[in-house]
Amino acid sequence: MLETSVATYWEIYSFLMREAELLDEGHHREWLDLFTDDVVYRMPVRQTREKGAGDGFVKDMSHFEETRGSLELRVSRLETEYAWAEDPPSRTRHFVTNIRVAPGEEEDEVSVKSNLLLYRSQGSDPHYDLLSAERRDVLRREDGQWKLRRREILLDHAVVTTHNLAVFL
Amino acid sequence: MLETSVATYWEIYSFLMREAELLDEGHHREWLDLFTDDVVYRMPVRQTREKGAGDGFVKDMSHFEETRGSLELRVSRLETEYAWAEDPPSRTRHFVTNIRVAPGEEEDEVSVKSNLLLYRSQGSDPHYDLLSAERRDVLRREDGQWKLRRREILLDHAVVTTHNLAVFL
Amino acid sequence: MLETSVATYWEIYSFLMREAELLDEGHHREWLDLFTDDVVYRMPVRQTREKGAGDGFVKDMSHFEETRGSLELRVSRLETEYAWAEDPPSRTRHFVTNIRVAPGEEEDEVSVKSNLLLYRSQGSDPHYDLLSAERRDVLRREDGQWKLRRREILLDHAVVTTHNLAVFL
Amino acid sequence: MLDQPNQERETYEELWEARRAFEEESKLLAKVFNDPGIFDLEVKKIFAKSWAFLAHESEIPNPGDYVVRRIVNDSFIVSRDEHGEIHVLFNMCRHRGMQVCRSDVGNASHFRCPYHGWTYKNTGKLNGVPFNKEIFGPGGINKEEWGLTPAPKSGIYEGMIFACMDPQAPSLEDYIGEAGWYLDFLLKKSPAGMEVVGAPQRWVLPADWKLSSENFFGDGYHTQSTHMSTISTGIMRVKKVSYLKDGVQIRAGIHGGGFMAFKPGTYLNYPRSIVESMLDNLNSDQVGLIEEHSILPLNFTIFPNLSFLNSSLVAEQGGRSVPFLSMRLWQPIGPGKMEIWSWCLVEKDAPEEFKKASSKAYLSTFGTSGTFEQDDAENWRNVTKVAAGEMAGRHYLNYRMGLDHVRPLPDSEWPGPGTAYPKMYVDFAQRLFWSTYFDHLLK
Amino acid sequence: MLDQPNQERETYEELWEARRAFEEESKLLAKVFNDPGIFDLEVKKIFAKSWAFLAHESEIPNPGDYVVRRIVNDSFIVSRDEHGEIHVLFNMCRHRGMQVCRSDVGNASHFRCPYHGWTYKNTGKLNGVPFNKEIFGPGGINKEEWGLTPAPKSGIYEGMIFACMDPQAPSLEDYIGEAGWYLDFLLKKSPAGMEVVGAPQRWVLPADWKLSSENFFGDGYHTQSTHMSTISTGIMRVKKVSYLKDGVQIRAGIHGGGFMAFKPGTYLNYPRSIVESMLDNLNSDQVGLIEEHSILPLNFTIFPNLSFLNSSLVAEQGGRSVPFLSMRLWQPIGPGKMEIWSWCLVEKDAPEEFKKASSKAYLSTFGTSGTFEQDDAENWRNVTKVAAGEMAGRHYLNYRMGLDHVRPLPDSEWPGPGTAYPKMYVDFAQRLFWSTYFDHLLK
Amino acid sequence: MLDQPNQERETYEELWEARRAFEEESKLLAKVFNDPGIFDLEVKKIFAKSWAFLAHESEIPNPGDYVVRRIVNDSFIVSRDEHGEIHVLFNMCRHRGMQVCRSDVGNASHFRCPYHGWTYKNTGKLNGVPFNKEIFGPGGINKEEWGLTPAPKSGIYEGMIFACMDPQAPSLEDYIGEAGWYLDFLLKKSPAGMEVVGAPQRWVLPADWKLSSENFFGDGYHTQSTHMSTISTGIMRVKKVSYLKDGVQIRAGIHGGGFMAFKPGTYLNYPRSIVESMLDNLNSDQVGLIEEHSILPLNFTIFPNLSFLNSSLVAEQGGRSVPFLSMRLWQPIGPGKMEIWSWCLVEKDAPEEFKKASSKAYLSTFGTSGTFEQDDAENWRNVTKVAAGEMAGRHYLNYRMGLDHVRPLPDSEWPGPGTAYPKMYVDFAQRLFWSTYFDHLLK
Ligand code: FES
Ligand code: FES
Ligand code: FES
Ligand SMILES: [Fe+3]
Ligand SMILES: [Fe+3]
Ligand SMILES: [Fe+3]
Repeated sequence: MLETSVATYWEIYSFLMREAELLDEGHHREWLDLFTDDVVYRMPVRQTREKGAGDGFVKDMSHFEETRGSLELRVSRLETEYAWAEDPPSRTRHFVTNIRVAPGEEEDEVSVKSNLLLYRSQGSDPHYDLLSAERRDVLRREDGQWKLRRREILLDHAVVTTHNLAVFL
Repeated sequence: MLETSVATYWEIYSFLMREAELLDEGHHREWLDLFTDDVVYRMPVRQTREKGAGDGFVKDMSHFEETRGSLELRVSRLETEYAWAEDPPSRTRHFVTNIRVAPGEEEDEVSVKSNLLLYRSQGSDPHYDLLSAERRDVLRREDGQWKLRRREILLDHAVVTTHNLAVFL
Repeated sequence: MLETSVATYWEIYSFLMREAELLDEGHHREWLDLFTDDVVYRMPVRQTREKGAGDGFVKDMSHFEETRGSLELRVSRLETEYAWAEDPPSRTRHFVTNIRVAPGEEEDEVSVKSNLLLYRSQGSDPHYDLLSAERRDVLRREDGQWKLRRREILLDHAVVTTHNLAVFL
Repeated sequence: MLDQPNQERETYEELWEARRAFEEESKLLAKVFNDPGIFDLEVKKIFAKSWAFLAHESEIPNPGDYVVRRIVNDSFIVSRDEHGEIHVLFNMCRHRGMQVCRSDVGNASHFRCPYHGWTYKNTGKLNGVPFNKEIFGPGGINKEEWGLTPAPKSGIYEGMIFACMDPQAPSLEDYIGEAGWYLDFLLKKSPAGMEVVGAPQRWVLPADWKLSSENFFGDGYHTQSTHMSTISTGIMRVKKVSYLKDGVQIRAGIHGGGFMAFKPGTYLNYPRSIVESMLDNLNSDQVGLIEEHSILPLNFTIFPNLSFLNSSLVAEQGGRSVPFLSMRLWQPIGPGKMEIWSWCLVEKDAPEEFKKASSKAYLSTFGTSGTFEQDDAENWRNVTKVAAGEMAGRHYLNYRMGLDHVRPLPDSEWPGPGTAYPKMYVDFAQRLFWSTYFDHLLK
Repeated sequence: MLDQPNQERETYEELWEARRAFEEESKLLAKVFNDPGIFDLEVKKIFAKSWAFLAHESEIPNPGDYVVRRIVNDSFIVSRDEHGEIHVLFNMCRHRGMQVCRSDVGNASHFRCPYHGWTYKNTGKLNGVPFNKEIFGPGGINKEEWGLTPAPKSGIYEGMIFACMDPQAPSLEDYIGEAGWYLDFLLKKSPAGMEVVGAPQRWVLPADWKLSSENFFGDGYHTQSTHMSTISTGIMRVKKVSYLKDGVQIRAGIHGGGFMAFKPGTYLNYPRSIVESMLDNLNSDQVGLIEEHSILPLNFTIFPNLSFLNSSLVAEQGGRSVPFLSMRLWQPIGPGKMEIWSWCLVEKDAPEEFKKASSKAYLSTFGTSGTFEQDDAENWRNVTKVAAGEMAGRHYLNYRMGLDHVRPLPDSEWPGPGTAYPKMYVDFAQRLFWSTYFDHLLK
Repeated sequence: MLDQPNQERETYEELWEARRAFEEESKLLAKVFNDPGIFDLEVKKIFAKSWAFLAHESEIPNPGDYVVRRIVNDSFIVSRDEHGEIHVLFNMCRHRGMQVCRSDVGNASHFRCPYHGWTYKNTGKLNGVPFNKEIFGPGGINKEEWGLTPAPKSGIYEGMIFACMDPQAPSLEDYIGEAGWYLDFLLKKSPAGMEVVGAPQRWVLPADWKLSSENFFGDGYHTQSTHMSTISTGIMRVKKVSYLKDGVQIRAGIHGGGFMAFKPGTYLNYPRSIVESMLDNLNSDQVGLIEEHSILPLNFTIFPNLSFLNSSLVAEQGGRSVPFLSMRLWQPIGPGKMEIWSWCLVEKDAPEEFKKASSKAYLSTFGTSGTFEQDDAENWRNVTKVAAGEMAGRHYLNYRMGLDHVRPLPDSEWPGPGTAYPKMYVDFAQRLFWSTYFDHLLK
């Protein structure tokens, strides 16, 4: 983290806090505005493998494999009055911790790791879901604004423990 | 968050960390000292509602609807030797994340949002409770000290998933 | 927290973030490099006791009571191809929050408290474990580098709710 | 192999013996508080047969208003139609069983099932079936026949909406029976009737529903120990810890409760307007108890699991007692586990500031964070925990308080129906609860 | 005491009555969707008796490759030995029962059991026993006898590896039977055969497996409501919401599915190469349906819980429809709970960019985050929830769609085996599912 | 309908067949490791009938000291009264069943029940009943009759406090029987006796209690594979991986264990003072084994679930072996689930630094974070997982080690009671465990 200045960290921190707030308040449209047009947003499928065989993330299949265009289509759907799965909506809370900022590959980019604990409850039974993941982001500065250029969500589960991924991480 | 300086953020961060520590260590009396005399401390009841009908918080009924006077009465009770529900005491851990600081309505106030994950275990069975919430605070500077002027605890549950609210959030 | 400068806090924060990352990525050897040679690493056993009788931590028995030498032996074992309990390895996520930094007893030391929520899943059933604790660390600056001199892990459980402590907190 | 195990037979025989032990020796087998087999029987023999409280009329004041409520695991829509009439509808689509309404509360003229789009009026009538004629043929489906299923029985008592899953059950009025005379004190302090403040608090408690029910039937005795902290800190303003000892305990039909004395003239600090309407609205016998004996009902429970509490307590350090009425449902959700629903009720025409103060007094002392409720819950969840093992199958609890030396009040001394006992530290009401319980289980 | 409760007898009698009601009155008892007793029966009478899908050959292409899969709670290693032969082995050590392989996927010539170090070849043959002679005596243990236990039956159909725990079961070919003719459309669009893209997505859904199975047997009707959002946002490019109404529903042996029409000449936007190999590879009857009637199978389900979906949908705002094939296993893991395994399959010889686009179209619409799957799951989990109570034991669902006015296509009009109905908004396939279900349960 | 399912009958018949297969063919049905029906039987037939370890005297050294312990789901207070006498009391109030003591450990002359304030002496005697005469009449309640219920049976063996819920059970001495001669080695190395270091570690393991019990009965064989990592890293300082092969396995009554050889003269690196007191304190036969054969007990298990381990291991990189004694209770908490309680014991009069080093050696290798325990647990939880399905109901495990070629030592060669076998890689002790197990279950 010390590879970048406190100032940069502070900007990134602010960006991630605002992003989490937009998601938890259901402002998906505004959330999209935080992305670059060439954003890559993905969550690879994970399998349990022997220690020697790596972390088990699958190259060719994902839970999310999104572009700006596909994210917009997902958001458009959520905005219809027929998106039954999210009406009544999930109550989510994005707990973002362990933010680590490093210089990016490009001059105007930073690479950011963070830990995410997603709390989700829906309806009125006492059950809730927890998703745990590391997020590996690349943020790019576009005319003075940080934008999300790339996000990789690395789940700590092999089997997804929530009834769907109608929510974003 | 950038609306306020890093310096202010740092003061607020320190305040919230100390507050959480006092609660997790059971120093309720000292915890009260962090409040203004006109503090408003509330946790509204929440219901599951259709997306169109808002977030489901109920105007007229709360889990907490406290003033300084009623908080003091609660703390006095906890200090007696007859507060059976908290003896043996709960083991709580306040995980405070996503702190967002903005200017307050009053000159000497700031408005602070934070995410709270409350871990609670009591006795010796392996069961534990998790409560997830956003807290919306107003802090006021009183002779050089930040004090909690207002706290709204917005639970992410419709049904409270712990056996009582003998603990504070 | 205000007892120390933001600069120191920032260094400690960076240290703890790097440490958590090494653990979550399974780099136990590098993790050891973060310790002083005289490190004390312990997790005392906890019992449920009446409020009047203190926090229930047991003086003479621990879940961990480690020196550098015993930690190295544990790591060496994990590095063999016969450490069945961690192959396939646990997927852990160390959520480190509520970091509080204060001056240490020694000139070149700081004392650091943090809250730790450890998420752990292993294999492919949907089950996961959560461990909640406060960590009380002492860090010492050794030739320009912060090192972990002492760690006390204070669990919020009386009964450990995971199948073993083959992972570090 | 005749000695092969048969858990259900064992449970059943244990219950017969437990009933005998209770009726003949006044001792209760502790195991009833935490046993999966017994819980299954309770669901079938008690909750599928008894009248269950669902909602208060004031929770759905306007046409189209609805709330979704449960009886154990059964979901019901309680709706008010455009004519103001109230309907209780099983919340399962008649087509393929989708939960028609998935929110707790709202306002709707129709419910649309998401699965295939069938729509129902808030009366339950089937309204729209997409492509009706194409799927069911020229005649289409018979819409009269395929509306939402109403609860087998439903009824309203003093604004309280109940339902019952047993079509053979007696009428709601008969079910409440003699208890009505006592509910009057709680619900008719004003001719305007009661209204719910906001919405119920709901929380999950790992405790058996019977513990709280029997407690609210008549356990005045626990207050001097369980609630000591509220006495010592002045939340409960009383001279002595035994303040409830000399109350009155009531058995009314299969229901029960108790009266507590108040300082003459204070009327629990109810506002003058309510005091007046109360004295005015209640009948002379009822007023007699208030005026001559300065007593009012503190607790009352309608079998099996709907309880009332009408107390006057302090919310603020140094503040004064403020009266409130709480209604609570001890909703079982599994063996040794319940979901508590707790409402605060106020007189519709009470002064606004009183309504605020009353609900504040309520939530400070009862409900999720209540200083009384916390310690009650601590007892109930621990009884439940320790009742889970083998020993509880041989452990008998004592229900003999008052049995040998306390006699009911003669009719000449008690104007109300049922039986009244001149003490609160007695087990007569609790014994009624358990006799009724065994009658149901072993019927 | 003859009236003592016997839950198992009750469950059994309820099922007999439920079957009668279904067969005679075409109505289904809602309770079957969430009842522990019924679930136990399903495990014994259906999942321990039927052929279960485990893996696709392409998931273990090379010698030594293996995956670990389950049938409900039974773990099996599906391995390919050095000769390329496939083995299905119960994943429990013959010595003291340790799970021999604890990873989901990998490559190994041998499996070593950690507990005492016995090693097995990937054929299952017992290979090494530490200190064999010293523990079992001079002769050592009989290694032939103590290898890993193969699944009682296993087989491969068009690259799909199945196993069955009932040694008396019919052969896999006979089990698939008439369904094979329809699976051809899904699996034989190219002579090269299919391959799995990456690995299956897996997630847990609190819903009963029968809801999804019957839905994929033939519920075309739900699309106009459940999936309205995908129509209104152009994820599904159709002229009218009832796009599926006039499809064809199929009953084939104990399996079922449906056909959907496509715009003549578009072939769901399959790449030319695939279209050509399809028309080439399928037989003339099958090609006839494609060319003359412009229909292709959309959904198909092999009883009890293996479903297929072959659709063409849009992933990108403003993009074009891309076809994909998904195979999904509705794996029960408890009453009212399943673990969904969902694979995406593509033709081995399809253009690379098509494979990418096809899997993207798949995961955007089905699977964990799919815009269709989300709303399907919402229905299924809520049906399950509301079926848990007492009322569901008296609540009957409607399975009469098409019953009175839709007739099967005469053989002259339908070249395929089994029975075809000229509509998709009918219940014939679902009725087959339920008749088969009751036959198994009450056999 | 004669073929209607009856799970309990099936379980029972399966167990009869499983017992036959074990006794006649030395093979064990894997299903016993994870089946709810079998678990219920175990609770009733084994844990409600056998002597259960609760605490060690040294955990409550002073008058008023107490600990709260469990037998499966039953909570007991183990207290030492003012006269130093020990009491085992069921932790449920006789009044309304509240858990009287809610902490794990403490010191108290009296226990006050929060619910209604009854107080009991730490002997169990009922001491105070608020308003006794007013609630129970002039005579008050009979305090002799209403004290806390003592455990049906309790006893102390060498400082170990046991209880038994079966009043008909044999005495503790008879129950331990021949095992006592072997426990001497573990518990009587010093005339001063043993003391617990600190408190037990407790953790939850999703594994069946029988796996760990049988392992500690006699599974020497697993060490060469399961614990290979400790050999290769020098935590276990041995020349060859088969270091345990030539130990001695013991059957003593219904209990069992094993001996391991140590390098002559090293005595596991016990401090001189302990070695001396050991040779002094044990009888000549026992000393004979130590001095002439250089063997000491490594593991021992008292049926059903109390195990001992006395080993000597390395805690520090490059450090030396330090001996320790661990006692562990495999407390079942549900089917396929246990809560492990693990104590470290040292001789009361051992040097302080040795006590420290010994407990460090213990917790480094066994207990929550122990390098041995981790891999043992990995085996046990995975056996349990894979035993949950249908296949485990047909899968038989091998218990034939040593059966055909290893003979017991003649009395002339073995001074101890019971039967000794000149090998550790054999199944004789484990077979005893399972025979005893089936005897209890089917009695
Ligand atoms: S399930 Fe309600 S419309 Fe079909
Ligand atoms: S259990 Fe597999 S080798 Fe013993
Ligand atoms: S329950 Fe213990 S005093 Fe009443
Ligand atoms: Fe109370
Ligand atoms: Fe669908
Ligand atoms: Fe071992």
